[in-house]
Amino acid sequence: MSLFLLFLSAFLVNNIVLMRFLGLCPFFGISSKLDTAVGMGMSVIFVMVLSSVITWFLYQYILMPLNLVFLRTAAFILVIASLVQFLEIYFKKAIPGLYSALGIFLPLITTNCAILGVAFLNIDYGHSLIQTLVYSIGVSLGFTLALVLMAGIRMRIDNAPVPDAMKGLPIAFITASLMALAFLGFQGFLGLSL
Amino acid sequence: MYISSSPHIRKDWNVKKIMYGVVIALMPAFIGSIYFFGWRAAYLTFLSVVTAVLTEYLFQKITKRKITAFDGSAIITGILLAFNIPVKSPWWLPVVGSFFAILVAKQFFGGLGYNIFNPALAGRAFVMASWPQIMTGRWSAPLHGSISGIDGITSATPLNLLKLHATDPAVLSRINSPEMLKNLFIGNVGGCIGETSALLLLIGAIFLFVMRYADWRISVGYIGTVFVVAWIFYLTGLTPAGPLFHILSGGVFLGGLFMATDMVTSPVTPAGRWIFGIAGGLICMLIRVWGGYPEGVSYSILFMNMFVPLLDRVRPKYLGEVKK
Amino acid sequence: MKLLKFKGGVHPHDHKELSKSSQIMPVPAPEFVYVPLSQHTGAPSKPIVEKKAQVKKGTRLSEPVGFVSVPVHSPVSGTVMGIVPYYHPLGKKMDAIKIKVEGDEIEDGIGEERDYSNMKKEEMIEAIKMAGIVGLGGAAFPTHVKLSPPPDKPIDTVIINGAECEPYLTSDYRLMLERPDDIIKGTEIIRRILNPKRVVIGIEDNKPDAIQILREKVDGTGIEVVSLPARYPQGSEKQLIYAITGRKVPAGGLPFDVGCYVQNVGTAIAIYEALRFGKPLYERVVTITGGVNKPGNFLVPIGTPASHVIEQAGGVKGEVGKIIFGGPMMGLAQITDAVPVIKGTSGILIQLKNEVHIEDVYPCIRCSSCVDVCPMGLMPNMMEMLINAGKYEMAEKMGLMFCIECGCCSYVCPSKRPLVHTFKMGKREVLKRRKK
Amino acid sequence: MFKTFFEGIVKNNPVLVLAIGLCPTLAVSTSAFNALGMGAAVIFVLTFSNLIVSSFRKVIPDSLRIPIFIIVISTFVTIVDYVMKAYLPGLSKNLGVFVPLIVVNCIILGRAEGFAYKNPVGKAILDGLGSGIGFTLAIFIMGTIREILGQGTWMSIPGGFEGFKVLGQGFLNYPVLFMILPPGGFLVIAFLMGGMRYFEARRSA
Repeated sequence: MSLFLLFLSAFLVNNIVLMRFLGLCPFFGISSKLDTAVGMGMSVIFVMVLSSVITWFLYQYILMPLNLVFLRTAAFILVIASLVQFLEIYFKKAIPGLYSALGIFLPLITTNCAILGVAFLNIDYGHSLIQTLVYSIGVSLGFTLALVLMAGIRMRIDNAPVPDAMKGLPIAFITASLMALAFLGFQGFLGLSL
Repeated sequence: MYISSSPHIRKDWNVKKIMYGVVIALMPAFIGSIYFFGWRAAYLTFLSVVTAVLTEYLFQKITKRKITAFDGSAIITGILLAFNIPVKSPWWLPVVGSFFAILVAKQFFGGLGYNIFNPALAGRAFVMASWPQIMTGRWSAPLHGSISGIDGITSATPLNLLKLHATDPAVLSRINSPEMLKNLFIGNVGGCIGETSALLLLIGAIFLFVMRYADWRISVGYIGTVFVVAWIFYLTGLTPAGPLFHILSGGVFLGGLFMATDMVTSPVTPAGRWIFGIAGGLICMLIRVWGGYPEGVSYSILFMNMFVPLLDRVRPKYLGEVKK
Repeated sequence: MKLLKFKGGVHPHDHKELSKSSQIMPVPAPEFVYVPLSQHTGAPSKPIVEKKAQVKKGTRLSEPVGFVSVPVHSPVSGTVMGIVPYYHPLGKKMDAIKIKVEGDEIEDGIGEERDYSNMKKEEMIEAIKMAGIVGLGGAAFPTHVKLSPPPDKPIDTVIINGAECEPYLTSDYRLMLERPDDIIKGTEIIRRILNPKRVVIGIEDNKPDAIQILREKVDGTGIEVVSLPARYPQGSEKQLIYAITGRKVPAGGLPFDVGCYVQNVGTAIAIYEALRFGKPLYERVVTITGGVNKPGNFLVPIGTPASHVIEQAGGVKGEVGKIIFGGPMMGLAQITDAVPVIKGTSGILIQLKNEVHIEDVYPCIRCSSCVDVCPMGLMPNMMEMLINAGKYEMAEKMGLMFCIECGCCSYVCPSKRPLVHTFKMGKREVLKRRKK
Repeated sequence: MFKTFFEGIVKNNPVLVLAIGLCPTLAVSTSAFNALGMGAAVIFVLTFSNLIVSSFRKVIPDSLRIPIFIIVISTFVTIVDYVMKAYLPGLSKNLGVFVPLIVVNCIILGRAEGFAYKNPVGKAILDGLGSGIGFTLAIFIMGTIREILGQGTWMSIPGGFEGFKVLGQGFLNYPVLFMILPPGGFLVIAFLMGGMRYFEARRSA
């Protein structure tokens, strides 16, 4: 049950984008088309789960024992950057189908602060390995949900007579605000809150 | 001589007729609210409507758009917002809520027809987030009844009773009693201004369905799901209240009949409408039973509003469509 | 056999009471007639008469160009004044043969009864082609083409279309009342050519007397008469086939893809007259209705300007708002009353100035009425949004090209959006891009 | 030379004009003090990473520049993180994960790559200061608006100063709680951006 709660908290109640403000750049940047939003979401799910697990091992079994905790910022970002590089090369050679679907999004993921943020949060919350796994799955699914919803909504906004000053990013922010407002309904869900 | 493309005859209705039709459909509940809660209910509704129309008018004036503030849609938003706040709210609450609803949730998106979220619900969620102590703590009894709908228990609305006092045997024994259900159906209980009377809301909604100003699928899907899920939860012991209590209490009728059916913010395909209604009802029950708030109607609809553009993408098959 | 209701459709007031009880009256020839060379779907025909040539009623004036084309014939006797660009119901000027009417002579042989019982299939089809016969329901598709389906697509069901679902129009109705025998004889000819298993005459149930008469007449012939629920666009080919046979014509396909053949009742009479009396199609029944003093049904020589026909119907009572060729749902508004009646003109509807609908256009409020009524199951609101945003490919994916332009969506739209208009333009744009 | 400095503050304001560095802007602008803290941290990292990158720009190999930038930046981020934890634990707790996340803040990598790597040290420092102050200004305005409306106070410090009571007692009873909730963050930045564009359009019209 507690793992389920953890998942629910990561997925809905504390949605990473709308409630925690992580990963905003792709949320606003890659949400103008539905198919790219889905592709980006899939890539984030993949990379986030993988990187969370790797950084967890790195922290627990290398940085902690060697007393190098102060290096975690540099170590994590380098691990994630090289992981993304590695995946890109690997997909290109081994799974070209997946590469053509996700490949273009991979380089963008390095700068997605949600990936690094979740790696940090797993350490800060003292998650076990299984909790790390569940949490990163929940967060990345929550990210994908928000991104896909935003992409759907933006298709309608793009064809609406939005006032000039609000066109583009401002109205996207307003949309995000109202989305976050709707997500507030899950506050206190099973005792979970911000 | 006029030249125009076919067809050359048009059905005898228009946007204004629909909008004012909805306003008329809300009147029984409005008159009921005055009977139940006194003139302050009318006063707050009036403030809300005036703010809504004025905000829309001024925005359109300033941005040099066509003035459509009097097409009735702003009036609906104003009424629905007022219907969703307690009668003891300070006067500025409906004003701020209405202003937010029209400006942020409607006009910024391009005005009527383009808003993604139901403006009244967005306005309500805004005041709920800002002043929860008013929205959930200031209930008053109807002039001719008690807050909870059960004589002798006057502490909270029926839904609060369920959330906070569900372990009290005195409450439990009477929560599904015919007396309770009768009061809920008629509306003689505490609650937001326009949500208490299922009967009066239903009268208005039947008018809407007959005139085809609202889609019955969403309402049946929404209220039906609340009923079925509440029944299952009741039988499995997750909630002490029966399905009738759940659909009649709180805002299920107001939300399911008038807010989920808002044309602009609901799907356009029959299948999409079923999904919209059913998923909304489910979320409402989840929030009621496990959520932090006693009521989940407005959040459930607001949440489903986000899915509408995606539901619209599920295109029905056209006649003779060939699979490729 | 249980009738299937097609999805969607609308039910506007039909106003058929204006003209339904008036017998078909012949219209005397006007001073000049203008016979357009293109009155059908397909290539325009090529003229074979010179200026100053003398012609009689029924004289062939042109020859078809290619397979999907039919000739036109003189509806009057007189002198050819030349080939001039003239108004055409489709909205732009097109080449027409102008004839000055003199006398009332008829081409030799027309009207004499002949025996066609021994004619071969191909001979009959050729005779129908040279008689200039096209579908008289409005689309004006050459009949001989429909009668020659590809050999791998045999026809097993012939449907004679007496639905007449357009409001106001009563020309088919009057034909069914006044000439039921000829309709059946024409149907028999079609049956001989196509050899189907089943022959059905479909009539909307708002014309019970027509149903009754035809039911009596078909007795013993094996032809069925089916009463269809009155609902626009019941008379549209795909909807009619679905209602009667339960088959769905594949999107982008034709009726013969599902073994069906649909023909209007008027066309059946024209086929019979062509084979029995050698009479080419040079006149047709037109309903003149709406804001005229004496609405009625008239037998009009092809090429007669609308103004002349309107005069026969007692003239306009008041100020003209719109002159519509066809019914109010799909008809075309004309820029002048000089436009001539052509083979596809089933009616002329006059709307007075105060009857014309000019209303404020609102933004789409997503009421979904258009989705509910679209008989093709399309999503007009989405297609309109996409076309207005210039996203033609996406609109095409939504099925834009399968829109039958029946007008149901525009009819019900509470925001009064010009949906059909937008779709027509969108289709044109898609075709233009395909060519590139 | 000072053009570089001011461009970063107003004309190319990283947050309000270029819309980068949004995550910390929205996340920690619940109060003016948090915003200032975050701003200071960013100014520090930005200026020093610009300084280092610019100083060594001639010896950094092109192909390895990004990893090297990241190491430089993360070094300064780690310093800020530890200093803050030691001396301002309350602020550090409020800013949470967003302090170490400065390392992926697009502003910093963007300035290192786009400016410091190509310009002399003096200019690079001014650029870092300018962009940093621009960021701080934006986040401080956000924090001010959200704190005043959402809480009724200004510059309150957790565990210390309880803030200026800007809007009086009547308002303090009913602050717009919405503003310090997540949706309020999105709303305020939308209004700031929209407002800037509105006045820009009116000024140039």
